[in-house]
Amino acid sequence: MRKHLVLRVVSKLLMPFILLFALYVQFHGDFGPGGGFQAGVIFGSTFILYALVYGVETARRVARDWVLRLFMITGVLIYIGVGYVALFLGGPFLDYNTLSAHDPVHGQHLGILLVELGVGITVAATMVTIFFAFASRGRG
Amino acid sequence: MSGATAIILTLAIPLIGAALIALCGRWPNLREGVTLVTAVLLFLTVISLVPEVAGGGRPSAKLIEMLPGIPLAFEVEPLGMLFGLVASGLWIVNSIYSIGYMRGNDEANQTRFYVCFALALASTMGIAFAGNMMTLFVFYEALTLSTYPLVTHKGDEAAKQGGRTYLGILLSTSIGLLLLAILWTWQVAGTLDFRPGGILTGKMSDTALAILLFLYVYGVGKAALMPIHRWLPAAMVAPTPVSALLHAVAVVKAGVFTVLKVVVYIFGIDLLRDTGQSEWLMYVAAASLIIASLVAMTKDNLKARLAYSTVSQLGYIVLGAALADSWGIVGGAMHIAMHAMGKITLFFCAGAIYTAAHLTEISDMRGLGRRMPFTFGAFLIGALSIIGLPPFGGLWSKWYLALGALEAHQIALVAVLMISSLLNIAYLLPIPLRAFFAKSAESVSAQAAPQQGIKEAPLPCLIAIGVTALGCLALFFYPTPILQLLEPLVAR
Amino acid sequence: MDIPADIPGLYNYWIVVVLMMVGFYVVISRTNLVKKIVGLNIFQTSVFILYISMGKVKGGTAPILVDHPVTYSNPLPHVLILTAIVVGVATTALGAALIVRIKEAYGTVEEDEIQAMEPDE
Amino acid sequence: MIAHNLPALQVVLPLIAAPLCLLLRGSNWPWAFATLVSWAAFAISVALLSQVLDSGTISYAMGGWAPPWGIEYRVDTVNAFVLLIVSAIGAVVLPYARVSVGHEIPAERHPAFFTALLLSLTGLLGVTITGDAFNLFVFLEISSLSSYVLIALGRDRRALTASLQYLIMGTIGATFIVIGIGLLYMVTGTLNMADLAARIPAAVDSRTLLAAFAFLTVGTTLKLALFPLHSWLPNAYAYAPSVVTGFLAATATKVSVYILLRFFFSVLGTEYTFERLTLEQLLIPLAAVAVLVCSTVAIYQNDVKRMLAYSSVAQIGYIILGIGFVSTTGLTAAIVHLFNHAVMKGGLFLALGCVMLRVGSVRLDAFAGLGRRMPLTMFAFVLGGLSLIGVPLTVGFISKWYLVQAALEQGAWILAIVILVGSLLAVIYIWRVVEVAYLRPPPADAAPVSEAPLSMLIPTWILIGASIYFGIDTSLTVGIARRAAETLLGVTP
Repeated sequence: MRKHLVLRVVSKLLMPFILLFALYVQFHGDFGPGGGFQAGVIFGSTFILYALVYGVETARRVARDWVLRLFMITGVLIYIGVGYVALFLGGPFLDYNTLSAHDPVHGQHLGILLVELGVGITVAATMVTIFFAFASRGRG
Repeated sequence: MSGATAIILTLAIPLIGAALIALCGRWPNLREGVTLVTAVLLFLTVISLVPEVAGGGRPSAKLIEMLPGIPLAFEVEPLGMLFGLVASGLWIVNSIYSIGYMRGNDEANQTRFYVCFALALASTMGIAFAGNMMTLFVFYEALTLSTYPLVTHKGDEAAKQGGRTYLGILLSTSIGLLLLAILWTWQVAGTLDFRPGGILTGKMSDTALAILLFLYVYGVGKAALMPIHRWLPAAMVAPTPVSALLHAVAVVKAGVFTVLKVVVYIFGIDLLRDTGQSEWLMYVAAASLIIASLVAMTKDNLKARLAYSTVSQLGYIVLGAALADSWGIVGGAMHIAMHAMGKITLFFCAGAIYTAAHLTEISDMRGLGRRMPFTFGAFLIGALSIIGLPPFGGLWSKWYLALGALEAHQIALVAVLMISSLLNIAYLLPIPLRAFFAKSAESVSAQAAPQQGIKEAPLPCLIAIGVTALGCLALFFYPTPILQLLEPLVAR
Repeated sequence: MDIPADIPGLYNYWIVVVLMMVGFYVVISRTNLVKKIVGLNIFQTSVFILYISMGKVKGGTAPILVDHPVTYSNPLPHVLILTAIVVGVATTALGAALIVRIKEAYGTVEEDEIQAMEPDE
Repeated sequence: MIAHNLPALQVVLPLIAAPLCLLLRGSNWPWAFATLVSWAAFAISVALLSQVLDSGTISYAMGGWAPPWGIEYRVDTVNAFVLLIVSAIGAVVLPYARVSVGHEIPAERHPAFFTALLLSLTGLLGVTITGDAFNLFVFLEISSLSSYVLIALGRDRRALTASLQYLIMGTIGATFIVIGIGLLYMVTGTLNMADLAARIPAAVDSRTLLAAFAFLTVGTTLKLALFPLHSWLPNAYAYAPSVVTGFLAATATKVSVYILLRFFFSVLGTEYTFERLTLEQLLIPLAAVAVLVCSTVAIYQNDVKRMLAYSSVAQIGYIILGIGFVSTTGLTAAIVHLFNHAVMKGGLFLALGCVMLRVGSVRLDAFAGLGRRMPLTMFAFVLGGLSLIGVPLTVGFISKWYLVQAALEQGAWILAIVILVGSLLAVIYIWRVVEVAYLRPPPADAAPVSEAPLSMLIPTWILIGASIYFGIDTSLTVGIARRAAETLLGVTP
């Protein structure tokens, strides 16, 4: 990979923008096309790109296995956790209306935001994990 | 003790006994003591039921509602009372005999043997006192399963094969035919209770009745009606006390008992007589009875000959049921007791011969009577009782069966009974006679040469043989209690 | 119903059926496990298209909240199929992972060769 | 608050527990946690069932979106009973898992194993409880995906191919189901099952509905391994880890049967399914063939686990036969057999797990002399086997009783005989094992074998004990099954 200078530089330049775009898709999902799934995949693709260009081992030093695992679990827990919070606040499971004390619409916004965040984190971590799992097989 | 408690006790005593026997496995004397005590207690409990039943009472008990409308329930009526008495009484004798036999032959796994024996007896009590067909079926299957380890006791290839036949035939007939018959009955009658006069009157066409009877009679594989008798000779691989259990105490008796019970309380005698749908069964039973006798004559193995003799004798009882008249039923029921007493004597003798001289083939037993006079004397008594000669109990049951045949205007069947008795003479009597009067065969002298003179089986065996032989005699002089017990069956 | 008119009018369903059969055929006929998984993927994709094209409303726009009412396509099938796609990805990933391990255990991904290696049953 | 949210908790409790389980370290913590969760799920299902029996159907709106717009969780007698079966098996199997899994699966995979098991439990419970057709598909895939993982964890390398085969077949089945659901949506514009049921009568002439029906039929029968579509099952069960076999054999196909019941009776309705399209004419012959052929095939197996797997296919035949009668008695038989078969087959597979632990193999030869060396395990096996045969005082008998009765009610003598012949075939395959275990001496060079540990024996005996107890006192199981059957048929009791 040492030789492909153009590739290395361009991809290095692109990465922050991809990440930024992922965040845009993530947080603009309430108002336009987007959401956690898409954002997660885009976010994850940065790491995959990095691994493709700089090698899987280097990428694994950036995104450690335990970190990925932690993010995977955290994402799911955020999602389900929101449901439980609604439950504890007296509504049915996943009832976002309960999340805000004064305005149900705020509750809806907050709930969707959190749930999509959870989904995004999990999807990103999972995509990267799956890629690593296959790519590092038979090499190390 | 109330009737219900006594009934529950008849089930509980052998079960508790089995548990205790299993616990005492390490101390043979204690274990066998427990067996005997259990047997005696059981017999006493069964006896305690007699006065009430003889007085026309029908003690009953209900355990649990197994299926809606079909509880596990018990009710003691004369037939069951008789069967319960025979089984529990002979268990005492059989236990005494077992102790001698099992020790004399150094059998392995004796604890398992006694445990399964007690379980088999518990199942038998369940069959005898069952208050409906479902309860009877439950214990019928329990009896099959609890006797399987006994049949395969030796654990060798022959035992495995015998056990396979035993279980295969008994389970497949009961699940394939008997269960179907029971379900059909339930479907048609809406009840499975045993009721005097039956539960099927006016509910089925005549043809359907005949088919249902077929399902019942052949579903009860334990009744060993030809051609599903194969399991009985196959089970001969078991130790002799087990054979006695199968032939005299419990298993085949449970079979014919079930047939009688079905005929009397499910179909109802009147129904069968009026529709005439049991006629085919008379001929089948008659054929079974004659053919089995003929086969018995060809067998040289003593236990095999006795096994076919049993098949033939069971034919009598089924015939009694098929006659579907009062004398037939009485004769059939009596024959349960009479044959049990006679056949158990014969088997005990066969076991004693095996224990003392290690002989199984009849042709090797020539002259053996001089060494085992007591055993062969008892054998003669048992044989005469089976044949139906006075002064032994077997006379009475055959007498009533013949009366039944006459009442049904079946002269041919009377002839069959007579011919069969002649055949009985032909295959049973030569055994003791040759043992007493023929010259010893070479093989015997070769084995027995070192010690001529009397050498009998162990004492417990002899005691048991003596008791049952005397029993044959006693039954000739005192058949009245049995008749009185059975009277309500036919008084209607 | 006039059959000839159905063919162009319901062309999305024809695509679905063709894709489905292609995928199904690949799953059945190929002995290479990787190709089987690819076939399975095509098979699943046909369902995605079925759902998505089902939600299309003629002249409708993307189902996004705007101030004035417009005709918009039914969003529900899209949402559903998003889930189904995730499930499909998971299935493919798992299948591929299994194939990697099969390759490690047997040294081949050809079904007939694997079967030849297992003597009985 | 808790009582009110039970339907949601039933599913989301194991759901949240699954990722948490991944976080736990140490050899016993994941197991202990998963066990606790399974017990809680069991308690919830008991509470749900008693609520349903007392006060009728419970409807729970996920996220406060009222049905038919939101996802509804709907609990009636039928699925409350299935929930109970699934969670009860889970609660019994998990305590058993500690030793068995410790023996069969490397320690570093334990958190992943228990996570997958919890996810599988979540999926199965979710399929059962949900009132939304698409949600059903999602949960179905959750449970399927996790069970592919679980099966692939088996020690034998054939577990991998078995798992892949199951994956392919299972995905095709699930995809068929989702196509069917999509077509139903096309016809009715709703995914809520109760709503679907209300709208379908208006569309009975539609060809789309016919196509939906066909896809659902093939999809569900594939998932529940009805006779010609059963080829994935024997391998998958035979090579999976013992715990997994016990759990899946007792639950997975049962839940698939539930899907069939739910779609064909509640959603499409008996009138459409059976009177208009006469599905029973397809189901009954296939089920009868399944009983006869698969029981016969089971006789020829030398791997006992595989033998029982084939027997499972035959038992599914019984269940489908009961459904095919489309009568209260038939459905009662089918539903009660769901429970009965789960209990006895679960017990049998757990007993095999004990043998696997101590002997290291479940091939027939490995059983030689085990009757003496592992008396409790083998006696459990014998009792379970007797139940499979249908000996009275066991649950198997109760199922057969109702099945044959349902057959006789319709005058279907041939089917009654098929059912009984199936029992006789069961005698043969069970007795092959019994003979080897009790009558064949162990090989001279056999390593000494001791009885399985109590932590495995107790769960085994709980299931075997249940298969005896519910064979004697049937008021609970048959009572619920009858009510469930009446619910499905729309008969007001």
